[in-house]
Amino acid sequence: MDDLYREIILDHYRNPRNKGELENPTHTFQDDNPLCGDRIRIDLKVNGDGAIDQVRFNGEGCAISQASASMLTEMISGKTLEEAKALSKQDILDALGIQLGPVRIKCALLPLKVLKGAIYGLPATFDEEG
Amino acid sequence: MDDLYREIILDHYRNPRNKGELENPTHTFQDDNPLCGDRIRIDLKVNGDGAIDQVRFNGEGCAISQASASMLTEMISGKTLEEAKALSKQDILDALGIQLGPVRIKCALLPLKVLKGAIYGLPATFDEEG
Amino acid sequence: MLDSCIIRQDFPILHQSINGKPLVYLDSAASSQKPLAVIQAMDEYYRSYHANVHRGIYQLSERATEAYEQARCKVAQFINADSWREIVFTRNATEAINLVAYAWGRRNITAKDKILVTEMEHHANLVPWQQVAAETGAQLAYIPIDERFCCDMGAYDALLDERVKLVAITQMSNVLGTILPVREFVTRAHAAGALVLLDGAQGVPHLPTDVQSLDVDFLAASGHKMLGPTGSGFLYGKRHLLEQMPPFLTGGEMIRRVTWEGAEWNELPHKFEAGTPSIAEAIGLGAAVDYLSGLGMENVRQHEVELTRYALERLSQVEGICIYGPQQVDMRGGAIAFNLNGLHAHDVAAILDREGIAIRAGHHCAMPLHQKMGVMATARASFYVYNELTEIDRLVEALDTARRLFGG
Amino acid sequence: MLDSCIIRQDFPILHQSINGKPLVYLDSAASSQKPLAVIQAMDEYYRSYHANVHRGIYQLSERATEAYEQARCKVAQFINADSWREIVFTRNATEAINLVAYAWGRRNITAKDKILVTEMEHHANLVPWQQVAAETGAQLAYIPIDERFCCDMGAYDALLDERVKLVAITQMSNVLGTILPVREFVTRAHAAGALVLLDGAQGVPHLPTDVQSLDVDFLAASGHKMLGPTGSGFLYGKRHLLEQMPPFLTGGEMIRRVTWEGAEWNELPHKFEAGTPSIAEAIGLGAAVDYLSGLGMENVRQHEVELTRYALERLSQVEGICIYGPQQVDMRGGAIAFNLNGLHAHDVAAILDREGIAIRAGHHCAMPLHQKMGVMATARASFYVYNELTEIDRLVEALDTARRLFGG
Ligand SMILES: Cc1ncc(COP(=O)(O)O)c(C=O)c1O
Ligand SMILES: Cc1ncc(COP(=O)(O)O)c(C=O)c1O
Repeated sequence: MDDLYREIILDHYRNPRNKGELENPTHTFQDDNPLCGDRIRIDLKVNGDGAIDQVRFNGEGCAISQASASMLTEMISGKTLEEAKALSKQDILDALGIQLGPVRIKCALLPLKVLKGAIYGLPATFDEEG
Repeated sequence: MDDLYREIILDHYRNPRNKGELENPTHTFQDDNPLCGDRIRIDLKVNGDGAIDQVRFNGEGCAISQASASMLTEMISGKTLEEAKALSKQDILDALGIQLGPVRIKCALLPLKVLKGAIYGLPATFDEEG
Repeated sequence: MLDSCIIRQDFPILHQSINGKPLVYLDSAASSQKPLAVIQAMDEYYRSYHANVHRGIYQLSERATEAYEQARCKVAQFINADSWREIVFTRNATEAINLVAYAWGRRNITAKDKILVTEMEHHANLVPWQQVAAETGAQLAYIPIDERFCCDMGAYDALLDERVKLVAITQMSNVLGTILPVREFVTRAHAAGALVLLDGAQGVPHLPTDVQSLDVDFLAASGHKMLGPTGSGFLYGKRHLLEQMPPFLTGGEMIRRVTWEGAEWNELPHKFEAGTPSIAEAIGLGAAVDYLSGLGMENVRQHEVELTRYALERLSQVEGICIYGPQQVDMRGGAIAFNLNGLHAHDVAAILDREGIAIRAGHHCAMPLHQKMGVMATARASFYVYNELTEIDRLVEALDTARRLFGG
Repeated sequence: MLDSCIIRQDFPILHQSINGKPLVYLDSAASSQKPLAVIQAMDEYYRSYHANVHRGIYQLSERATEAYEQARCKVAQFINADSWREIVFTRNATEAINLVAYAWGRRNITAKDKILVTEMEHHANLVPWQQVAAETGAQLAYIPIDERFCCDMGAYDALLDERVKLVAITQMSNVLGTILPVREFVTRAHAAGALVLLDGAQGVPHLPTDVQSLDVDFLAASGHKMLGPTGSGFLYGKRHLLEQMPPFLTGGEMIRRVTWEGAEWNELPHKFEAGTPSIAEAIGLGAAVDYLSGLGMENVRQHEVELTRYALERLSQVEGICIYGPQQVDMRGGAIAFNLNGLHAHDVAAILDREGIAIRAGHHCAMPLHQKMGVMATARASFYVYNELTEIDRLVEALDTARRLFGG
């Protein structure tokens, strides 16, 4: 019935992929969006070749943020860190495939922000100017 | 040509009555309206019967404030202090006989305010609520 | 109830469709819509007599000054202030509270003092006091709410000792809808020697409000939540308090005299209105107050009681709903916060938007309250004079749709 | 010159008569009139998409948020700010200056520091610094003006030692019309380690203004003097300065997170915008900026240069007139203060009003400057895009009438 909640988004929301935590992650980060209470944690295990062997996300929040996190873990599984670094906001929005207003876009991009935080060890800043 | 500057107002402005100062006034007061720089001083000499024997005003400012002061001195000459106390804002506006906007009304009423200050020894408060 | 058919004709914004469905606007607690009378009052001002106020000796400026000051008198009458001099125009309720926090709070509150607020305060009546407490060393204490979503008056008494300088409370919670027993709060506060600031952002638009009978010392309100324009709000303060306070913002208009060395302040309320004021906004607020007075605030309240009664009844039948706030309509206003089991409030709001229904979702600027309730966010529907019972039916249907979509 | 015939069609207020004479509005330095584009942008907002901004998950709110933030981008571009994050919406220039005085001044200025202002500052850029000086013990010093009504730059150099923390100057005097050499002020101030706050209330509406090339640290401006609505103004601040500053007003919107113990602030510029913002006002200001950009600020300036040149020429022939301000049009804007020998400025303004001509009379919120010039009040005519040469003829005629009335 609804573009915003396409079946694929509902599916990722209801059946999140790679949900949980890793025992000894090589990279981990967590952040939230206090405006709506979305919270995402991402753990990575990167092997000697710089490839992402394992990825898990955990968290709570709205369907958009949770589906976005679930989809993101699928996108980066087996990729190298360099490939993961190259992921852009637009890549995420394309994967979601929906139009989002200014509030919901923050939900959608929170997982990517957390991923970049895990990789760089710092919170990423998404300045909407860039 | 102009209600605001009726001939009588221009006359009082050009030829102010009772302008100057008294040597040993029994009552004196001075105040100003910093918004426009109008400044009025009034000196009274009140005799044993409580009547105003002599009155002088001094000051500078716009035609309205100066004419109002000049007319006021004529109104109170020879009157008793009690009669002077009884003068109201409306009495002054009636004497001027013109319609005044919110800014100019302060000019028109400054001399009365100073007179009351002289009589009571205190600045009068004209609360527009009253 | 009010005849919302007639009232709705005055609100052009309501006659539109969102996603092909007639708009149902249920977010008046965030900001109300504006009747034509308000929109036109401002339009006329700009088209025929805009000029800066107070110092102009020409007719446009005199007309503008008169309209601006008349609006102040209307507001004073609306809340039954003793004098128009007790009304200071501000941008919103937040600025009004900050004015008190800066010009009264930081001057009168010291490290040995206490400030009391309730657990249900909006950030606007919370963060400024946290800041005053942090800067002065005073203690900020919270009057707890009980399981009925009301203030625990026993706990209030226990907190209210002679160290308390200020009790800052909301007239009506923007989340729970709870109406506070303001007169009771004031009597006890005054007996303990404390002043009371009332956050009327939600109360003034929806309840008959009489500052003299409530005997509050300060009242803050938002014009834009009571049919007035954005950028309008006001502070009421008892005259002797406002007289004693130093100015807050300084500059033109608020002075009597300036020299190289310093300045003397203007009389009330101009002392607190620095610079060119929000003239069109005040005029618009005056028109809003006229509109509300025309309806009668008792009728406004009764209309919302009926809407709220019906909404609580209908909503309580929605599967998996949890409603936060008092059940009895006489203890509450028409802001109803809720969650649907397993659904995030954002998702609920987004689905409702698809159905043309505008509600709010989030923490509603009351994060500590949400923390206490153990949720990160709630959905909130809120009502005003233009809402009608059928809109509540639309809300309930759409919630069922949302439940089905996410449940399935 | 601009084609004022065409421009005037956009300003409905100008098509009226005062006392049977066509209105001549010569008080734009106090507040400008508004074009239809501005009036209609606000009207449309209220009629079709008013809602509170930033947190709404429904279409009205999303549209309102987008329009509000777009207006911010327009303002940023208009003054060539590096980023929209450097623009904080305020009620007026006065509030913008006070924001800096509270959130930067009171935190960074101490008893051993100095603040410099010019002798021609408006109270808005004077009284806040007197207050900071009084509260911190800092010294406030005045950069004198010379007999040409310009700043004495040698005296500025002499005052500018390493104790100076802030130089607060106007871009253009609202009394004298004098345009200050801002870039020169900034270079010297920065060399001495001081920041510069520019009061652009008169400059931004009338001169092309580029904050990056001027390199000012803060810029305050009034929306309502640049064709925008009342209740609109803004502060520009360099990003690193705004980042370092604590918030000013606190409450909703400006926080990231609130707990029982305290709060974290939102990112720029929201950190400085507490509570529901002036949404319609920002949208109106955005439309005003579009209008001015459409004309081209170079053309606006050129139009006013021509008006000013003609006005100075014509006025200087009026018997007994004294004009306060520079003679050369390239050193000044279109605010012309004057007195007629033996007439109080109030009387002049009142006579002119009878002729349908709106000018201002008084101290124009610059009492110390008037004291220095040895007068209590001046009359002031000021121009904007909708004024035309024939209106100056009307002004001159009416001044002759006034002279005759009082002279005779
Ligand atoms: C209870 C309460 N207090 C204060 C405010 C702040 O109002 P404003 O945003 O107009 O400053 C609000 C509105 O959100 C409110 O609901
Ligand atoms: C030079 C100058 N600075 C500041 C102001 C204050 O502007 P506002 O009244 O919009 O705060 C004015 C306007 O009167 C002005 O002319």
